[in-house]
Amino acid sequence: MRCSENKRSFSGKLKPTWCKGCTYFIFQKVLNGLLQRLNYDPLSTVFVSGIGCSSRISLYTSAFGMHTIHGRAIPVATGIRLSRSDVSVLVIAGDGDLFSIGAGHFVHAARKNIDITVFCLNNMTYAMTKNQSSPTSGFDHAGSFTPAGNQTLPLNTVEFAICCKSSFVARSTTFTPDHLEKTIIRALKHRGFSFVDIVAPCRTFNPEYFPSEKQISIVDVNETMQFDMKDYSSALQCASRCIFPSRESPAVLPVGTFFEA
Amino acid sequence: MRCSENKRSFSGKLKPTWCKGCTYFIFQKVLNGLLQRLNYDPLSTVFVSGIGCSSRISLYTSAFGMHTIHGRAIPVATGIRLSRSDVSVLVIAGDGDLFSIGAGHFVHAARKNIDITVFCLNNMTYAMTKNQSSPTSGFDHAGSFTPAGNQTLPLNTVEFAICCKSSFVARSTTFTPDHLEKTIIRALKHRGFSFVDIVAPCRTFNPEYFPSEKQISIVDVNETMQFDMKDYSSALQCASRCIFPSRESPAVLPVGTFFEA
Amino acid sequence: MVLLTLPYTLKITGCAGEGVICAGEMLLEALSRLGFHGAAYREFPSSIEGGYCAVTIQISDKLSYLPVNNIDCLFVRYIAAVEKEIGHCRRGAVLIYDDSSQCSEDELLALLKKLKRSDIQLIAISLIESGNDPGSKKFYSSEILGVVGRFLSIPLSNLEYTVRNRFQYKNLSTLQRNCDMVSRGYQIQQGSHYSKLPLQDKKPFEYEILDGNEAVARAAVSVGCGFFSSYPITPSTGIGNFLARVLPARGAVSCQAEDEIAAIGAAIGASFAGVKSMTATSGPGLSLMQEFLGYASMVELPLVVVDVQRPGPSTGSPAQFAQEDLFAAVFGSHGETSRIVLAPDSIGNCFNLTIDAFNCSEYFQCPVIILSDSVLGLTKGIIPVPERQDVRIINRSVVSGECKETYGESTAGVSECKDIRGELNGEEFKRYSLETAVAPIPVPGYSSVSCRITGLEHDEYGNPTDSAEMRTLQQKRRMNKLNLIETMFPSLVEWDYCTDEIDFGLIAWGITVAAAGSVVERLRSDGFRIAALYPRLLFPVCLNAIKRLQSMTDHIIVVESNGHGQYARLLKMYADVKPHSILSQTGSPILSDTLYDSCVRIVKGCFENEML
Amino acid sequence: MVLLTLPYTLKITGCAGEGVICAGEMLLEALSRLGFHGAAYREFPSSIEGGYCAVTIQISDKLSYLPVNNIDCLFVRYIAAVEKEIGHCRRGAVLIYDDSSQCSEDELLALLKKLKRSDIQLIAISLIESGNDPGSKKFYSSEILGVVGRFLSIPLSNLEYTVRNRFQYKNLSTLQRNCDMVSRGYQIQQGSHYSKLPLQDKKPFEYEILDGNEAVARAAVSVGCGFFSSYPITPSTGIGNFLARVLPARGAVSCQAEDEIAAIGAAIGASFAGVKSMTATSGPGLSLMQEFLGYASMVELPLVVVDVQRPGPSTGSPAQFAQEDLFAAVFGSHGETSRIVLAPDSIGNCFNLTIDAFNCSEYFQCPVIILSDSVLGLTKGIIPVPERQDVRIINRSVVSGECKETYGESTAGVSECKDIRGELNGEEFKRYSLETAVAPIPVPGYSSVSCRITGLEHDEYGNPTDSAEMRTLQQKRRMNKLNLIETMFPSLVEWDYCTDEIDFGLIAWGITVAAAGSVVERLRSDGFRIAALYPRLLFPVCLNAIKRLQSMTDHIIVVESNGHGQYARLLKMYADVKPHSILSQTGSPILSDTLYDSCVRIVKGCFENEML
Ligand SMILES: Cc1ncc(C[n+]2csc(CCOP(=O)(O)OP(=O)(O)O)c2C)c(N)n1
Ligand SMILES: Cc1ncc(C[n+]2csc(CCOP(=O)(O)OP(=O)(O)O)c2C)c(N)n1
Ligand code: SF4
Ligand code: SF4
Ligand SMILES: [Mg+2]
Ligand SMILES: [Mg+2]
Repeated sequence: MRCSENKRSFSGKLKPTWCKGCTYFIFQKVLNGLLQRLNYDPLSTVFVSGIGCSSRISLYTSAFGMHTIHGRAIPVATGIRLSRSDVSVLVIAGDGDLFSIGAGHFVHAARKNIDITVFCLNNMTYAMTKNQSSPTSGFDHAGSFTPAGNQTLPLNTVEFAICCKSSFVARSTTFTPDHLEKTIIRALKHRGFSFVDIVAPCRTFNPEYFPSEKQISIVDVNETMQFDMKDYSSALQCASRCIFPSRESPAVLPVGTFFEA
Repeated sequence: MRCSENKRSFSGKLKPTWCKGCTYFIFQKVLNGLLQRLNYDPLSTVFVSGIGCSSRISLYTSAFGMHTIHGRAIPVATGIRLSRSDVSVLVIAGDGDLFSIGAGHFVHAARKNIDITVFCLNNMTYAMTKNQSSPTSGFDHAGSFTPAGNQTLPLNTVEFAICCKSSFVARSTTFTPDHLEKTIIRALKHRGFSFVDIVAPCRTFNPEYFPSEKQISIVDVNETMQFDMKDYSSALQCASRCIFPSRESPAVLPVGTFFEA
Repeated sequence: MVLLTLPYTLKITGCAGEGVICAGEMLLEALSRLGFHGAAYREFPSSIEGGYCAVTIQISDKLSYLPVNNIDCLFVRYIAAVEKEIGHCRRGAVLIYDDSSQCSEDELLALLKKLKRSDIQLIAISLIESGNDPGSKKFYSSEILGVVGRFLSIPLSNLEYTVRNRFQYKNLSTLQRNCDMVSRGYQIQQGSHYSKLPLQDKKPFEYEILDGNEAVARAAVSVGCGFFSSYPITPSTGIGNFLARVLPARGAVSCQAEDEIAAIGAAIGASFAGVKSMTATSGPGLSLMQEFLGYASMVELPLVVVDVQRPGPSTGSPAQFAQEDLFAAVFGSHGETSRIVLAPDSIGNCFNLTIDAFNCSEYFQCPVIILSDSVLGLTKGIIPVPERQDVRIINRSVVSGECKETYGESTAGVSECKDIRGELNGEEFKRYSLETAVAPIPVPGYSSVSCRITGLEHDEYGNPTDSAEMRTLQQKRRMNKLNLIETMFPSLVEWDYCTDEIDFGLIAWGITVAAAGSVVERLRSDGFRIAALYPRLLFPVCLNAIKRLQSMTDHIIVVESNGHGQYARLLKMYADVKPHSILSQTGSPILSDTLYDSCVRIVKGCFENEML
Repeated sequence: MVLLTLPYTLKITGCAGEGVICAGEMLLEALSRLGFHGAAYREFPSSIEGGYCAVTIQISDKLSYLPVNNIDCLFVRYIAAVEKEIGHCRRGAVLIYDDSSQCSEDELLALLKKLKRSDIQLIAISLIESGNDPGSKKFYSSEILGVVGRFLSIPLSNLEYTVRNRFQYKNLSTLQRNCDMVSRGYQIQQGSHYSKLPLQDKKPFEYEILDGNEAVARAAVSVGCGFFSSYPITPSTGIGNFLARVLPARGAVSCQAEDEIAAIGAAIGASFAGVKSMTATSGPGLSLMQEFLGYASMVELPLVVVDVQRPGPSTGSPAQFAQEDLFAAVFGSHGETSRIVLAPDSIGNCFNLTIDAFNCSEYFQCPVIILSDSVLGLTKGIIPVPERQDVRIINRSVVSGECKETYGESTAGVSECKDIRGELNGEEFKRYSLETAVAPIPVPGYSSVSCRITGLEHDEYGNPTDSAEMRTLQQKRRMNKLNLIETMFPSLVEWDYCTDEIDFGLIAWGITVAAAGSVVERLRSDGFRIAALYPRLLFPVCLNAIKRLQSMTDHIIVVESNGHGQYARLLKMYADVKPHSILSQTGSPILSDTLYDSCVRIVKGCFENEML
């Protein structure tokens, strides 16, 4: 929902308890700035999250916020959306929250094309519980429950989201705030279930990504790959090749808009 | 697990409470016959199911059976498999059970490539609770909770299973017991997470499929389509085109093995 | 022609899929049109097809439905049904049997002789098949309706009207066949056994035929429920079936969720959005909802959860009856949550109690669990349904906004709007102010302040806190806010007084109240002085009422249908009562006779002890 | 050099991420090597970084860990910590502060003066940074260890050995820096304030340093748990961390599930496969597990579920302490389920009780819930860990097979195999025979008969049934089979007797037992006659013990850390006790002093009443 009056700030009064330098600050700044610029009304906007470091973001906004329970942000957001078509509903949660315990809900909200925007703050770990492998952790990731290395390939969230029939699917990263901003704008404008995977590594438990913005090469698929993002099958195929972190090319992070129905 | 001695029957002593002419009888007959012919040992085989008409099958076998709770057959089967590599674990459940309440578990067992065989008795409805739309119900399906017609496209289970990284994915139907048998054999032989979607319409709540074996044209994709079932991306693309029931060609039921890693 | 006395009980039996339940429900409709009260209690197997199936129609001139075993007239098609039911037939009962099916007169006579029931009056009739159901089974409903209707001397026109009503949405040939069959059934000769029901003067049009599930759903609509989400599960599915048809037409939403966790989650989301919301389930679903129930208590959002109980544990016996989920409803979530648990005690009360549930939930800002059961839920009754304007409706207190149109009055039911901008003076809004039991709720898109809510322990502003003192204060407020419920909602406790000095007190809840009521009458006519207490408010325990009963007697009997004596134990825990428990676990509601005998046994025991 | 008396309490404070907890745990290890008992109790904020963080080391010559507020020596880096903790420092306590950080001597003196605590002895030291942690924060653990170790006159070699042990898997430079830092800390001059601990003669090598979570995990390994699956949640995660390292090496399985429902589901699957299995969680996870817990009760499979409690409801206060999940553990599932709820009452008992839990579960074929808590779970203690051969192990009774090798003796723990083929005579096997409390369990791939299990109500063969009689019989058997538990497992009830005539009885459970124990001593020395009862078996209620206590006195006090008085209410429900409740909800275990005062108040009240 847009404000009638002056642009209003989305910064909340509560100070985040995130670690110094947590990449979530970057996302928060970009998102809040954008919502204000786009004239969203905090009094008609709801941030819905689950539980995790990432999910605390719903407590740090001046908008309405629901810090719910672990894995269940999407059903709650669905209820808000279905009962009130006049408020904006953003889901912001972690990779563990959305894709481990919450995977089933994701499938169905996407399938039903519920008109919400879902942001996954994907740090490829369960940060809040101190580093267990999440569904997006890399192969061989040593989480505390998998000390010998996680033996599962990471879930490719963009491919998965397309396959679940999300109507907008993109990936961006806190390493490139400009691209992130561009992507979020597109996602917000889209009507229907939109999903943005935001690679935002954890400074405390994924230190290998820092200070290595340069080591990782961020590739924008919309510039480098030939595919039709309006075409389901073309998009799916493109997304399925763009896994991160991939075993073959761990240093390449493919970002971009993969699908827009 | 194979028997050392004579082939043993898998027919249980309990009489099924299924409706007369229920397609599940066909599946049961094919499966039981096959297990016996392939020398499986009922004393080393576990049928695991959830709750639903379909899921009662685990009570009708002479093998070990776990009739568990709704939607949770896969986690239970995972526990059996991980703790005992020497018994055969078959999951047999309904479309509602596996893909509505159980969708999240499906995603993770497939992703982890747990070595179980999952059969979905897909009647495109919740039969046991008397006809609500399931994730595989056709668009416009009038379930009792969606009397004006379900407004969601059906989940394409084979595409979904491939995308979740199942290592064997096929579809067959009780309309063609021979093809069903062939497919089950392949699935049983496969090591890793294997999934077979078995289109088995409900006589009571989907009467439009009866007596219409002739009206539906069953197409074997392995004969009619050009694709490499060993290649993930080719398989995924093929599967994504083979939805059932599809809005465009409701009378075409595409069956076959879509993927085998 | 025999003039029958009320209540009169007629039972139609058959196999699942033959249409006996449909026949019974049509009979109820026809009776309603004649001004009778009554109910149609269904029995069915847990499988979809086959198995024993029956419907008991109780015809009455009073409102309440009473589980009975005194059958006045039994309709059978299979001899096995006679064996099963004969014990419940009163002396001189009428047995109408279909001699075209598996029942021959000789066999029947032999059986009755063996069972020493020569008192039974036999009526032979011959059904023909009336139409095919989708599974190509015999479908006898209209024909049976004709037979039974003729037996009771109900005008054929009424029966035909009923059949037309029932099959109005079927195709024409089905409709026609059913009309033919009802008159065919009507014309079958039944010898000289016709009877007649006493004339009624009830105004039939203030009443509707609803089962308890439909009554709950109907009430939700009346009270302004704007969002319903659920996942199908026997025996609660009827609530969803009803609301899926009715809500969308009113601009409200009915949503089939992917599971029970999503169902309650969506309802909580809608409630946060300012909309009255409800979900419905049965035992297994209640277990799955425990985490979110705790969340709703913690964030203090209104929410109504209906649990249509069936016997457990686990999948249990889905087609049978029990009152076993009280403990789970009260104590099921981890930690200590503030919630309200209510139980309707008649089909009609399913309506009123649901209104109360919404009102309590809106008023106290917490989840309310309605403990219905499979018998209340699935038994059709002729019940009074008040007009919306006669329904007392309480809406949550919300923070008002910038004078936009009041948001969705009819669905969200937002009232008592407080514009708190003036009061705030730039300070933050205290959603969880310690100075009041409950503060108004900000609503997105409507209120002048926003709020953030969390399942973490929080301070008055709703911000997470680690302070143990704040936690204690908030926990206390969340618990204590419910203290007023008994005074605020007097209709949640029902009394059947006697004198102030009584021999003993009887407590019953849920459908068990029906049997209790009739037993109380009987015991009083035996000369006992009894007061009966029928709490609909199960938790928090209605201490005022209990204390009052305690002041009248030391002998308190609690009757309920479970193995632990759950309500009796709640009373021990919270009210220092040491009740005598009468427990029943037969899969059906306790029968008056059984309850009567148990009461007498206990009372005699007490008196004997006191003599010593 | 001051000779210290035991128990001696030292508290190290700082910010999260600075390594204070690590310092405390290393100190404990060094002390253990010197033959001391003791524990290290951690306090930390719920966020990952920043916030107040502390570790309390209790040095003792006895086993039990006692939550204390009498700090003998406080180490601080920030002046805020002094304000927070000074009230807990006993008179004459030592305060070691880092004057290189935010604490200046002037400020400190001013503060102490303001607080009227001139009794405090000050020691100034200056830390330097010792190494960088991944988040590039200061990490002081080894340096602090050096300082505190020198203060207590622990040999430097011992401290160095400890540091080497702790950092053995880190890279060489980290290891070296830590070794440097411990000796640097050791060399900082502390004036003339050095002290010395009394010599110990405990054989150090029979003991291990484990926190309660690790003790539970360690016991699961000892008892032959072959399968563990869980989903991370504070404060239970340590159990999974431990077992993920230990189980695979033993050919057993540790599995991270996608959620708690899958975690318990997999454990049930493994149990069906004949393997002892366990899952662990905290409150929210327990709520999610309710449906499967009911299933396990219904199908009668052994299963151990650990709930490491934290304050609720909902997400509540994850970093704090409470005993609030008792009701959810006992009553949380829909229907009426047969389950066992146990609570360990010391870190050491976390080991033994887990053994008992597996044994009960195997013996009675039902789920056993262990109610641990965040303090037991996260406090490191020096505890005795018996060798496997000294552990009493009960394995489920199973149906034996065709004389294959006994299946997985060490992991599945299959014993007492019954070859029932002979007995059957071609009849079907009665998995749920009504003639015995529990029948042997067929195991796939092992037994000579198969079985099918269902959450539907079932007959003796395990086949679904609609018979109400069978349901009643099976429900009775499932409930009654637990009747013997108190007699069979006497170690589940702990007594502290006095004489047969007592003034009052005190009941405590869980970690609250520690404070209760010390209060009982104190009250006895005051002249009161007290018997104390410490049930580890919380449900079914240990009626024999309770009755015995009741026979000794009418005045029973129950102390626990929740708001409802959950155990006290259980006693009202099941044992007709009317106890006095002492409740504590401070976010930490109740302190001896507080408990002492409350007890005295109650006892005096009772006596005064009796005088009247
Ligand atoms: C039902 C339940 N299970 C487990 C937890 C514990 N828990 C809290 S956050 C979390 C994972 C968070 O991971 P993610 O969603 O990726 O967020 P991050 O902290 O990495 O931002 C878990 C398992 C919980 N709070 N509730
Ligand atoms: C937790 C829970 N929710 C709901 C139900 C009710 N229920 C039983 S079977 C079923 C759906 C069955 O559909 P499906 O899995 O497709 O099986 P089918 O009957 O069609 O073979 C449902 C919702 C239940 N038993 N448990
Ligand atoms: S632990 Fe990681 S994800 Fe959590 S706040 Fe710190 S840096 Fe951010
Ligand atoms: S209702 Fe349908 S699925 Fe169920 S038994 Fe009958 S025919 Fe089969
Ligand atoms: Mg994460
Ligand atoms: Mg189905």
